Formats: sequence, C-alpha cells, structure tokens
Amino acid sequence: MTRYIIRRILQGIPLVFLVSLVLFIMMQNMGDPLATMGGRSVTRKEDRARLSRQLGLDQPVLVQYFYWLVGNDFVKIDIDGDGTPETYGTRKGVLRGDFGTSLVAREPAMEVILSRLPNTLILMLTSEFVVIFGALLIGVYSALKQYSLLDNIVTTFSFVGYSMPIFFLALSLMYIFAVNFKRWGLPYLPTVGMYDPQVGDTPAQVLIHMVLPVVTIAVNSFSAYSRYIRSTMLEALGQDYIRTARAKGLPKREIVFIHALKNASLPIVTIVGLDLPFLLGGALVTERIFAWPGMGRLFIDHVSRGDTPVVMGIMVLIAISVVVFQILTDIVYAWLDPRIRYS
Amino acid sequence: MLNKSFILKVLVLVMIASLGLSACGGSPAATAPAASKVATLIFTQEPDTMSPLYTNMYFSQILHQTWNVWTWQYDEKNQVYPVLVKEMPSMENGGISADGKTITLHLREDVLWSDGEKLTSADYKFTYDMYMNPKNTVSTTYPYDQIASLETPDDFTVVINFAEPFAPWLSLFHGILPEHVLQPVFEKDGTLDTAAWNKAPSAGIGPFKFDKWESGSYLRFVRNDKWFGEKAKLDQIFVRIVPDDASQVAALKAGDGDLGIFISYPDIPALEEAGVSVVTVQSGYSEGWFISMGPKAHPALQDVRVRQALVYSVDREKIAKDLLLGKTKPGASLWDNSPYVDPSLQPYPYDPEKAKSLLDEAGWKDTNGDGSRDKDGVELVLRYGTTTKEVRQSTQAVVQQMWASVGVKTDLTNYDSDIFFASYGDKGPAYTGELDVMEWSDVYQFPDPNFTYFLCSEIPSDESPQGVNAQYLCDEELDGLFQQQATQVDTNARIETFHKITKIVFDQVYWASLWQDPDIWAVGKRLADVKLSGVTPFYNAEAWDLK
Amino acid sequence: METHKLIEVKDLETQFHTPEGIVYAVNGISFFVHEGETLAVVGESGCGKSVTMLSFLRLIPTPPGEIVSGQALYREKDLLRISEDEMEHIRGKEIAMIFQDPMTSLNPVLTIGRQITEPLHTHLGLNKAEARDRAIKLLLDVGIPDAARRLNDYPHQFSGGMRQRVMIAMALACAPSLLIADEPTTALDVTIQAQIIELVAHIRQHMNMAVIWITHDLGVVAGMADRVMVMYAGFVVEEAHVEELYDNPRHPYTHALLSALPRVDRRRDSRLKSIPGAPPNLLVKPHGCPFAPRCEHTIERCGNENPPLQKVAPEHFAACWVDVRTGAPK
Amino acid sequence: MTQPPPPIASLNLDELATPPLSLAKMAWLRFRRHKMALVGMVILAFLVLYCIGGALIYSEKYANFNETSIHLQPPSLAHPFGTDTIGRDILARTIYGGQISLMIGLTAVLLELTIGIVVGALSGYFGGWLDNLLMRFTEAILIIPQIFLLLVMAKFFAGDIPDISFLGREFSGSVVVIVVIIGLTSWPYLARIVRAEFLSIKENEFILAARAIGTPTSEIIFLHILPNSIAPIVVSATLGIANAITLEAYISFLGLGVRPPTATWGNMLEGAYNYIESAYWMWLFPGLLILLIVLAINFIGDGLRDALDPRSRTV
Amino acid sequence: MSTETPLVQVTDLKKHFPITKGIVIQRQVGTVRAVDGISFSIARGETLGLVGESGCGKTTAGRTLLGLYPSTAGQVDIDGHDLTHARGKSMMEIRRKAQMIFQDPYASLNPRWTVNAIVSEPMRVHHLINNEKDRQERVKELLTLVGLSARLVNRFPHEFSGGQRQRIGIARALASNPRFIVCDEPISALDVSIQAQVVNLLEELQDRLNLTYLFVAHDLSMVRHICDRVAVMYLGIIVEMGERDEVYEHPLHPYTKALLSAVPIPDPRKERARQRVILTGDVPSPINPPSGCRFHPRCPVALEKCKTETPVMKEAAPGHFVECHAVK
Repeated sequence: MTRYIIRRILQGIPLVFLVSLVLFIMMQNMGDPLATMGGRSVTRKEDRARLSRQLGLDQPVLVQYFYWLVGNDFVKIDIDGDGTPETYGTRKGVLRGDFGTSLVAREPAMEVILSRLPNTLILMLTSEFVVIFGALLIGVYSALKQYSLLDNIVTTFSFVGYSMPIFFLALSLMYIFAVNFKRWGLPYLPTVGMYDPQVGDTPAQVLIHMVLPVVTIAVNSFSAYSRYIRSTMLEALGQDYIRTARAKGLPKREIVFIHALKNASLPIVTIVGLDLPFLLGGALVTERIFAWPGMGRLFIDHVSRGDTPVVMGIMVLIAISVVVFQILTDIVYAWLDPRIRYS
Repeated sequence: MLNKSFILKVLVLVMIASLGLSACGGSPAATAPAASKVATLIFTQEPDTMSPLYTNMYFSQILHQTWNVWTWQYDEKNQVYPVLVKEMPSMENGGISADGKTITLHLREDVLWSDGEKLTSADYKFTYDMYMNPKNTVSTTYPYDQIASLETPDDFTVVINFAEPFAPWLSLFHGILPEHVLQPVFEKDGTLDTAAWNKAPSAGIGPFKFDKWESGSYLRFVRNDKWFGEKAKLDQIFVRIVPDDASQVAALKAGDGDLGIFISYPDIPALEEAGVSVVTVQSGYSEGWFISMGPKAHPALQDVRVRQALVYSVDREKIAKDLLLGKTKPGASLWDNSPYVDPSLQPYPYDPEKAKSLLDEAGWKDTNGDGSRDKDGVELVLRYGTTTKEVRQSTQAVVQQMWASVGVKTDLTNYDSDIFFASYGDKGPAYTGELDVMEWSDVYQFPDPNFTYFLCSEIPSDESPQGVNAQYLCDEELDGLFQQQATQVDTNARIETFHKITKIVFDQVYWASLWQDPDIWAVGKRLADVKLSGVTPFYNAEAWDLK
Repeated sequence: METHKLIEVKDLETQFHTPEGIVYAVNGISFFVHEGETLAVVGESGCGKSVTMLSFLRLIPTPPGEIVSGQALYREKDLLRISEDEMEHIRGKEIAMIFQDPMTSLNPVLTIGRQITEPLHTHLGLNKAEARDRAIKLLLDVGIPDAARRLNDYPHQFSGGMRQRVMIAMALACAPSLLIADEPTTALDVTIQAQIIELVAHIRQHMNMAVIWITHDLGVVAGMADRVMVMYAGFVVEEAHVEELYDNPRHPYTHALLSALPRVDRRRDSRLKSIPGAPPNLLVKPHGCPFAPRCEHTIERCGNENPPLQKVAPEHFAACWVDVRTGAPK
Repeated sequence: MTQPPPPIASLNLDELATPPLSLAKMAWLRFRRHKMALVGMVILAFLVLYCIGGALIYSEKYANFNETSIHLQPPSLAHPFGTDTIGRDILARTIYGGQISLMIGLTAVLLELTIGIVVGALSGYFGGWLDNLLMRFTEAILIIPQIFLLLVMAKFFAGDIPDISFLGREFSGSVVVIVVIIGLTSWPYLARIVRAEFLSIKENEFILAARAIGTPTSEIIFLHILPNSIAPIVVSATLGIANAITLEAYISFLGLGVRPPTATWGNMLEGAYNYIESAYWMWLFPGLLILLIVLAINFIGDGLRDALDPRSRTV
Repeated sequence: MSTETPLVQVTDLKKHFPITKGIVIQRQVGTVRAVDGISFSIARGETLGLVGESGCGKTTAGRTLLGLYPSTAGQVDIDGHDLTHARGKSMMEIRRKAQMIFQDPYASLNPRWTVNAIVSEPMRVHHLINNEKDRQERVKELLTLVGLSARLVNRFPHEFSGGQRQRIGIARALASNPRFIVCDEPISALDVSIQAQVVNLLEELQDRLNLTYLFVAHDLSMVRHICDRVAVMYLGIIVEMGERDEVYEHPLHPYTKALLSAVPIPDPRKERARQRVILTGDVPSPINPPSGCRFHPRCPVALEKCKTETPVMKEAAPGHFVECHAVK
C-alpha cells in the first residue's frame, strides 16, 4: 500500500509539471497584464518598458517559467534599465513555496488565493453535502420504486435543473426570491455577498446568504448524482447476492441499506473523490452572480487581467489536489472494497 | 466500515442540516438596527491595492478621496481647489517661477495623518523618491520622471524643479505616502512592493480612515477624527464588491446599495423607476474611433475624404439617443467639456449623401456591384475592432449597417481589453496596426490635456515595441504643437495651442467622436448631499449623509 | 420413507413482461416433495426449472416477473398468499436456497462471518457471540478448515469450491427442512462437484432435510436423487422415481436426452443420437405439445393439443400422446 | 472448390431462435419505451425544424438588420419575440443563432469524437507504454476543471482569426475557436470510455477468432472492436452535443464566447441577463431554447443509454 | 498410430505469463506457469483429447499451439511449418491451415457482423476468393455443410440459438480449408440436447474432410466419445497420455483415476455402486506450483519422494505414457 502511494505520488509529480508548463506558456500568450495597468488610460510607453523589465516579463517564456518554478534569487537582474544586471532577484519559486506576486493585487499570489479559499470551501462543501445526501435519499428511493410517480417527477425535475444554464437559474432565483419577494412584502433572501456587512460574518448571516448559491449549485448538479446513485443502486439490487440475501429471509431494510447500498456506494466514493478537488475552483458562474468572494471569481477577475501568478497558483493548487484526492480516493476505495489490494 | 448505526447517524445529521438550511431559507433577512450611519457603495470591480504608487485603477483611485486625499482636488465642475496646500501655486502668487521650471508648494500646517503624526514636506520627498526608485515596480512614474530635483527647505515647503517647463504639473502628488510608516519598511524589505500598508493602510489623510478589507467581499472606512476639515457625517463608508452588472442593479434597487457606478444605459429606466437617481458626470472621456493610417491599414484611410465620409455616414445623434438613452451626445474632440477645445468646432452632421460623394470623389466606387466600393481592385472593407463591452458591440453592429449603406463593408472583431491593448511586442491587435478602425474611450491625465499617443515617436516598431501610437499617425505639425503645449506653463497660451491641435485633429479626422462618455452614477434614495466630480468623484465625502 | 408431503406446488404459472413480449417461463406446473426426500429437477437452460423454485419462494423480481396463478402449500400454508413478513420468516429458516455461481451469490464487500451470522440474528435471535460460535461450527461442518479465522475473510479470498461450501453453510444456518439447490455444481470442476455432492448427501441424511436439486446433468441426478422431474419449455414432461426413469423413460424428450449422452464408462458407439432443432422460443404462447417440433414420434394431435401429465406406470407420469416404446398413439 | 458436398444432416435448423430483429430495431424497441426520450426526439425535431425552416422565412440579413429606434420592444405581431438593444428581431436571431449553436454542438463533438476515439482505441488496444503515455496525457487534461481550461484557451486563441464562410454564411472566427477549444477539452472522458470498451471487447473470443484467422490489426481495431463499442460512443456523443451547447453559453456569459454580430443562443444571453426584469423577452427566448435543446438531448441520451446498454442487449 | 509423420508435433511447449508491477518501469514479480513443458504429436486425421480441470492450462495450451499467445519456450510444428519462428507469410500459411473453434458461441462471433461477413472473413484475409459474389456462394456452401440454411447468410448472430451459432463458428473455421482444428471446449456452453448435434457434426466433418482435431475439454464422457487418444493435464503439464480406451479403462496416474471416478454416470444403479476417489482441497495456483510432483499435496498415494523429485514421463504400456513415481 505504501509503495503504491509512493508510486502514485511519483507519477503525479511530472503530471503537475507538464500541466503547469503548458498552462504557463498559454498564460504568457493571452494578453498583456501591463495593458490594463494604466487603469482607464492606456499605459505609457516608458512605464510599460520599465514594468516589464522589473517584473521580468521581458524574459523568454521558458526563462520566466524557470524563474516561476525555482526562483531567480541566484541570478542578477537589471531593474533600473541601464543594461547591466546588478541586483539578485527576489523570487523563490514555486518549489520553495513562492507563487510569485500578483500583478494586480501586488501581494503574494498565495496570500490572494488563500484569502478566498475558505469562502469557496464553505460554499462548495455545503453544496456538495446537500447534493450528495439529497441525491442519496432520492437515488435510493428511485431505485427501490423504479418508475413510480415520485421517481418520474424527481427524474424530470432533475433533468430540467441539469439542463438549465446555471446563470439563467441563478438570476431567476435571485429575482424571484430576493428582488420580487421583497417587493411583494414576502420573506426574502439577500441578493449578493457572503453576509450583510452591517451585521458581520455571523454563522446565521453566512447561512442565509448561502441559500441561493447553494440551491443553484445543488439544482444543477443534483441530477447527475441522483441518477448515478439510482443506477448503481439498481445494478446492486439486480445482483445475485441480493437474491441470496432475500433467500436468507433478511428484512428489506437490511438488504437495501447493508447489502445493496454498501456495494453501490463504492462507485459513488470514486465520483465524489474525483469531484471534491474541483470544488476548490468554486463555481465560476455562481460565485460571479452572487458576488461570493471565492476562488472562481478570483480566477475570472485575474484571468481577464493576465495575472499569471494568481491564475497559475489557482490551477496548480487544483492540479495538486486532484492528484492528492485521486490517491486518497484509491485508499478509501481499497478500504471499502476488500477485493482491491494495491500491493 | 459502514454499518447500520453509522448510516443512521449520518442520515440524522443530514436531516438536521437540511432542516436548518431550509429554516433559514424561509425566514426573512434580519435587518440590522441602524445603530450607525453607514453608506454602502457598490463596486463592480475590486480595487487592486490602496497604495497610490501601485495603482492606476479607477476603483482604487476614486477611494483616495475618502482616506488619503490628493494635494489638490476637483469639484463637481472639475475645477481644481487646494487641499493639502495653502493655495494653488500660480505665476501670480509666485508658486510658479517665471521660467515655468520651478513650482513651490506651501503645505498646510494643521494636517495630521490618521495615526496622529504630522504631515510634512518629508512625506512629499519620500513619495517622490519612492516613485522614482527602481526597486519599486510602481504602475507609472509619470509625471515624477519629469522632475529634475525636489527640495524641502523647511517642514512645510516643497520646491519642485523641472528641467523644462512642465505644464501638466497638476497631475503630481495624487496621494502622499506616510514616510514615518513606510521608510522603515523600505529599509527592511528593499522595496515597498510587499508593504502591508498597500493592503491595509494604517495611516492616511482623509475624512475617513481605512478600517478593513475583506478580499472579494468588501472594504470598510470609518470616520477619521483626526481629519483637519469638517468632520464626516457618516460613521462608515462601506464598499461592497459586486462583480456582476445585473447583481449591482439588483442590489441598488433592493436598497442593499446606496451608490453605484458605471451603470449601463439600458439599466437606467429600471433604476429610476425604483427611485434611484442617476447622475451623469463629465470626466473628459470620449468614445471614439482611432482611425489607423499605418502600413498595414487599409490604403483608403490615407485619404482624408474617406475618413470624413466614415463620419458623415454615421448617425451618431441617433446612436446617442437610442443606445445611450439620450444621456449623452456626440462630441467634436477628445477634450470636450474643457476649455482646450476650439469653440468653433461642431460635430460633423449625419449626411450620407455627402459621404457618398466624398467617397466617389476619392475614387472609391462600386465597380463590380458586390455592394462594397473598390478602387484599383481593392475592395473597401475595413476591420473594425474594439473591446468586448456590450455597448461597443452594439455600436459596431449599428455602424456596420450604416457604413454598408454607403458602400463600406466591415469585418467586426472584439477582444478582451488586456488582449486588445496588449503592446506591439505582445502582438496586441491594436498596436500591431492590424485594425483599420479602433474604438475605445479614454483621456490621458484628465483634466490635463497632455497627450502622447498622437506623437510620431510613439509609433510601435520592433525597436520600440511599447509604443502607444496605435494609429501609426505622424503629423509633423501636430507633433510640434504637442511638444509646445507641454512646456507652456501659461494657461492661456497653452489653451491657444490646444485649439490648434483640436482643429487639426477635427479637420483631418484623425480621431472621431462617437459620443461623450460620462461616468454614470446611481445614487440611492437614502443617500443625501452627494456631489460627484469627474476627476475626484468623492471629493465631498465628508458631507455625505443619510436621510 | 415417510410419505408426508412437505411442499406441494399446484398449477404454478409465471410470466415475464419484456419489451419484446411476454415470456411464458412456467406454464402450470404441479409437483410435491416429501419430507427428507430428494427431488431432482432436470431440464435444459430456459426450461423454467429455476423460475419455478424462485416463484414459490417469491424471489422473482416483480416487475418484470409475475406469478400469474398457482398455489404453493408448505405445511398447510400457501406461500403465494401469505404476507411478505411471514414469507421472510420462512425463507432462510424453513426453506433455504443455494445458487449456481458462488462468486456472484456472495456479497463481495461483507465478510463471510457477517453473511453467515445474518440469518442467525434474524431468524434465531442469537447474539453476537452465539452466532459466531454457531457460524464456526457450520463452517467446520461443511469442511472449511481454520473456520474461526476465516470468518473475517471476504468471499474473494475463497476458491470456487470453498465459496459453494460457504453458501451451503449459510443455507444450513437455521437447519431448514427444505434445501433448494439451483445447479450448485455447474460452475465447478468434476472433482469439486464430487466433493459438494458428497457433502450435501451427507448433510441431508444427517439433518433429514428435503432437497430439491436443480440440474441439467443427468449423471448427477442418477447418483443422488430419489425422484426426478423432467421439465421442458415451462412444462413438466415426465416424473418418476430415479431408477424407473432411467430404465424406462416414457417421454420422447427424456428418451432422446438419455440416448444423446456419451458415457465415460462405455466404448463409443458409431454416432451419438441427437435431438434436432433447438429449445422453443418462450415468447410464443405454447400451442400443442412444446416438444413436437423436435420429436420423432409426432402425430397430428401433438401439434394441436398439449398432452397433460398422465400416469404411465405406478408413480410414473409422462405428458405425451404417444407411447414411446411402440411409437403408437396411446 | 470441387463438387459442393451434400449437406451433412437434414436437421430442422432453419428456424431461428428469435424473430428477425436487427440490433438497431431492438434498440429502437427499447428506446421507444422511454417516454421522455420520445418527448426529447419531438422537441429536438421541432428545434431543428425551427432553425432550418425558419431560415426560409427570415433572411439572415433581416436577422442582422438593426433599427435602434425600435430597440427593446416587447413581443408584438411584427416582432413576435420582441427586439433587442439595437432593434434587431429576436425571433430571426434565435433562428440563425440556433444554427450556430447546433453547429458548434455538432462540430465540437465531431472533434471530440475523432480525438477521443483515436486516443482511446490506441490506448486500449495496444496497452503497454503507449497506453501509459496517452493516459497520462489524458489525465493531464482532466487535472484542470474544464471551464477553467476553456477560459484560458479561449483567451489564448483569441488572436486574430478572420471571419470564415461556410454554407453560404459568414461567421465570426471565434466560432471556430469555440469549437476547437470545446473539442480539445472534452475528449478525455470519451477516450477513457473508448479505452475501457476496447479493453473489454478485445478480451472477447471473436477477437481471438479474428487473430486466429490472421486478420490484420487495423481491421481488428476498426472492423471488429470499434463497431462493437459504438453504443457508449453514441450516448456520450449525444450528451456531448448538449454539453458543448451549454459550455458555449457559459463561455459567452463570462464574456469569452462567440463574438457578435454572429448570434448564438449563448451570446444572445450574454448581455440579456441585464434585462432579466426590464425586458424579459431578451433572455426568455434564447434561454428557453437552450434549456429545451439541452433537455431534449439529455432525454434522448438517457433513452439511448437504456436502449443501447450492452448488458440489456439480450431479449 | 500411423507411421507417417504426424501433422502436429509439439515439443516441450511452455507458456508463462509474467506478473508485472510498476507503471513507468515494469518489473516482473512472478510468473504464471500456465503451460510448463508439454509434448505430444497428433497424426493426420486423428483426434487428440486434452482434458483437465479449469486452470490446468489446457486452453492456454491450445491457444499457444496456434500462436495466439507467443510461446515462452518449446517448439510447435504444424504440417511442416515451424510456428515458433514463423513470421509474415509463413505465419499466414499456418493461420490458413490451422483453425480454431471456440467455447462461447455468444462471444466468439462478432455481434455486429452478418453471418456472411463472419464466415467469409478467412477467405477475404487469405485472399482465397477475391470476388465478393463467389465468396458468398462459398459461404452458402459452407453453411449448408454445417447444417444451416443458406438463406440465413445475411442474418446477425444474435438471431441464432447457441447451437446454430456454434455451427457458424465451425463454418468460419472451415472456410480456409484447414488441415488442423483446435476445438476449445466447443460444446461446454451448449445445452445437453444440442451437444450431440455439434459433436456429430464435428465427427462427420472429420471423416469427410480428413481433419485433425485437438479437442480441448473438461467433459471426460464426451472426450471418450470423440477422441482417439487422450492427454490429461494437471497444473500446466501432461500427467498421462495414451490411447483412449487404454486410459479410460486402465488409468495409471492417481489424478486420472480420481478424475474418472468423479464423472457421474447417467445410470442410477451403477452410479450408486461406484467407489469414488474424492480428492481433497483445490487445484493449487500455477504461480507457485508445488515442488516435486505437482499433484502430491492432493494425491491419495503420495510417496515421500513425490515432494521433492519431479517424476519423468514413462511409457507404462505401449503408447501409454504416465508421469508418476508410484507407477512402475
């Protein structure tokens, strides 16, 4: 098992490097971070030249990647523009935990990211929690009562939810439950943000602000999960060992919740395990519409301004956690399924 | 391992959790008791940094008036008035030397930083030094790089020496750095790039002081009791970051926000209906066409008649009326609403027949009957590019149809602004000269009309990859006039020069206005006594109050 | 042997509703098993032998399956009429069943111990320790060495033969009076098959348990059955004591089947006698004798009327219009 | 061959075990039972008719014709779906936008299929180092959430792509960009499905039989295995179309999609969300059309999954 | 046995499957010795039965024999062609002459192909008949030959019953006019009433086309019926081989004896009277076969030396070979 984990980690490392290199090259070719640095005006020629020198943007892309990766505190760079390198660089490189300085926020990229991480996690984990357990209840029910009225209704609605573009859903919800409910004098929900700033970030505030975004995300991804659980449950229920369990005269709930669900939950573990790291990225659209200060919004804001350090930071963070979660999923899977042994 | 009791426990937990959620969902939002006066501002973009050194970003700069005022500011008529100096330097009071090369500032002596330290000339010197120190990756060194030397004869006098007379000196000292806070930081880190002050300024000068910045969520400013002026009426200014236009409008309508900016025209009726007042503020911006005359541009554009025809054939009044709901109108020059424009200039009227005859005259005729004019086998098809802003895309479509009716075809393209404005070196479409007509809106250092991107020296090339002359325009006479105005410290003489400049640009149609591009603010029902300036919008923040 | 009937099935009819139509799987079957008796049910795949047993145990998945009619009297109770709760008390406790594929029939993610003790908890109300002790004893009884340790193992850690032993231990947990064995040795090698047959024979004697043994292998039947019931296309075509059936098959199908079998103990004849055609399509409602299309003795009547099961000798029944011995109509 | 040998046994063998049902017919039988899938078919047929038939009623020129004085008009007889911000007829624009959306869906999936099948087939059939290499590459793409990758790629490719003409229509070059990036980021899942199919099908005895005959490898891959893995490919391609249409709408919503004036249902919504309250017709119709088509395709995909499921192939 | 050279000659054939670990760098951590050195020959027109329990390596042996798995060691000679060194053209020649019939009539026919495509594939691949129309004629001929109606050429496999499918499989094997056919458990997946049909057909074809069979099976009754000689495999090796009746009536190896005694006989009186040798335990894993005689852990008559010494094959009677220490 340990060997297996080590091997998986060793496999994952080149993967993350490859991904980071490709993304880095793409980032360098997609717009000019200095173009928008002038605010509402066009950036001056002298400032562009000076900034690209100071920020190292005048270097060839592979050199920039190298500095990004291992830092530049061992090479002299020219920051005053006189043509002779005179000062050592200050970058330590990703390998030493330095993701560079955000070109927009002018602070360490990792700090920018970490300030948003908890917000994304609280939103996404809640949504995931709601989705999985809702889907589990409905999925198991639908599998047991296949083609029943409720099964059909839930299936239809989850399909509609799944097919709705998320911004369409989010804005409709917002205008119904926030704007129009308030107008009609009904109990209403807040429109945007994570909490009412006048009240502060109390749990109650966060919870109430979370309702619409969570509902949006849940409605959208509920179908995939519940359909999946339904089909794995159906498959498990059709197995020979269920017939054996019934032939033994076991009570129905024991057959469903022990014999079937335990087998059915194995593939679900995989799905959830693979989905979890992607939660880090947040839901781009949902976060944007509900002004949720999470990673997804950070990504859009910074990608549109060519802020390589932050965008790369987010992507590398996600890539690493995908790899880590894949390994964790395998471990959990092996723990749950006695047939699997990674030796 | 899963067992029955475990599953049961989990299920119970889920039930409780979902009940809790739904219970919260059902109850109305708890409104906080109005213990203090708080105005909520809605920003669609988050400021990047608080430090004036590092930002050119509009949302960051407009906040300066609340917590770190400029040496001089502008009122709602965009008239300058002194803030940190006793009076505006002028030739008359000796603040500006006769040769225009020296400017002397006399600082107020009663100004305290919000942490209680006194503002002195050392802060000015420090600010200048920091702008010019290559260790700091400041966003722009302009106009400090024009200063030859800066002296501080006493604690409250600052003497600025220029090598050449420098007319746009008013753009200096938009925000001062507290030397007593930052000098030790600079000594320790060797740079101010990573100073904590940039994100959480512990010292500022303004009716409010910085309190908290929750990334992606909000910024909070509270009343500054050390402010030397009139004490602020509000207890707090609260800036919420709401990235989505629709959400901003919803928040304003729902009363979750008291002040919003960059309201898009189509939202105005709904806002006004909801009782939100919409305020239009001239900020010198003007949406217009930058017509390219570079080597890659369409050959027809070299002909002034073609350029004129392009303007004559577009009903700009109609665009302003329908797309911009009549909130603005076409302009004659880049400097409309300022004294720098030749008052005799009136926008070109809509006259498609005139456009057709001009094109005929220039030799562009539709000889092959394909709907677009041509000459010597070259079709008159123009590449018209701009950013992805919605109103620009709409304008493109409308203009395309209008030009088509006089026989000019267009290919439309849109780019994200960081791509559109990427430099020649980064192969941005604007500066590589690949577009024939470019549309955007800006002003260089409003309210000062100083300008660089019509200069021949700014034409981008392999040698000068950062050049900003996207039009590849090189007019000797214009160049000379621009050099001249920059050194004319005498305001009237400078205005004279600019009248000539505007006339040339107008006659030659180097640039054509689509509409004057005011800032559109939405002010909620509760917020009173708000005056907004085009340059320093929040200049009277201390007077804001809640009804 | 006692002649008390342990279970009696009457006119059982089971159908499956599929998108292609109704599958007529079991078409009015009647049979009985005495206490302690071994009844072998023989037939080719798809003849309805498993479905019959699953039907009266109510293990047919519904939908698509449907028990159309019939009775299954077990100790005076009609299994097809009692409540599901009551049925749960009979399944596993009174009537146990083992299946063909011991790999898929055991739950792969639960330990053997858990799977064996489940019925002990459910039916006998044993506590953990008691159940465990009994499980160990059961495993030892079915010939699994080192039983105490192996209780914590998972099915995949057992070989095919061992798994079938575990299945048997599980079935025997509550000492049922009837064991239904659905082709329990088909997936096993001959040497392992011999072990399992031996084991079941031993246990049966020991516990005086009735056995219904479903198989397609006439060789296996010869060794262990008391009575044999031959099924074809959802019908019983012949039923007799085992020796009578082998000596004197009275249905053309049984007759042909026996002559088609090669034997390990005999030299080769010229060619095997083969039955032409293929088993019938169950999607078509049976009309006439189902075996008629493949039968060498057909008369006109065979195509129109399905022959009922008739007594042809003492305790020997066959469903045929013709006397196989002469080829003449009866 | 010399004399044809006489038949060996006159066995009664002509009768077939099952009524003559082709696999396609069987699939159709199963599909037909799926009511929602049938509803999906009807909706899809209607939408395709709408996009293609509509073009006969409204010219593309009309769809792009703007008259700012009638902008933002609610639905009326003259403009049944109302007009947009510059006075274009929304009904006509949804017709031409639908064509582009459908085309994006179809071509992106075509690209996805090509790459996914090739990678999956090579990986699954040959195994070994090639499988390793290709699967690592696939994982590398899966390691970043698709929408993130799409945004980065959309910007990366947003260079100067000229407009293109296709089937007599002019498109913004960004259509190609969107198709390419959706195709380039969608294939890994398909490749994995194809690989898994290949791995299981190549263990079948008929592959062994083909090898015993001496059938060349290329024929084994393309004639034997590929046709047998068609079911999951068809299902995932179907769902892929819905996915591509949704993705296009998302990228457009985030401002990096197909550039106007080329309309797609997605980019018609881009600006329209500002009018969610004031001009419902701006977002309602394109939004509804996206919802309908995605829903229809998802229903069909679900039906196909049931109909083509190899586990339920036998009657 | 005829004196002419046998059609098939197998010498010390081995097939080991490596068990590897590692994804980037693979290293071998073990070996499945599926076939571990078997030798036999098959004369023209003869049928050799290869029997044994599942996992004994008989199927692997059959497939390795045809080069479907590359052999680890040993030599296979089919009609004068050395298979282990054959490449390209000569390999194709062997593929044409040696064919295979598979166990599972459902899995061995491509479900997406028509009967015509399936049966004509060998002709197409070997360019025996290059005209599509002639090929279809030949397919019809072959179908008739195996007892199927020629009308069914354009049907798909799923429309046929198991026995009919197996006939299609046989027709395909015959299409390239082979000399030698490996029958890999051709009847074990069929219903009892169908088995006889297929076996009779195979016998009929052998007589008519002078075919040579290797009949791989676990059903000893059927092997006795159809084969001329029998080889019994256990854990990758042949433990006993000889003329059919000789082996069935006088089995020498304790494993053969146990195996034969375990086969049920469809005769109640005989069956009940039989003395069975019941073997204990399961077949050990071929990854680490037992030392010495592979059968010794289960052998009822094992000697001390069986644990350490590997017995050699000896001819106990003319043509009757056995590999056992206990047999003198």
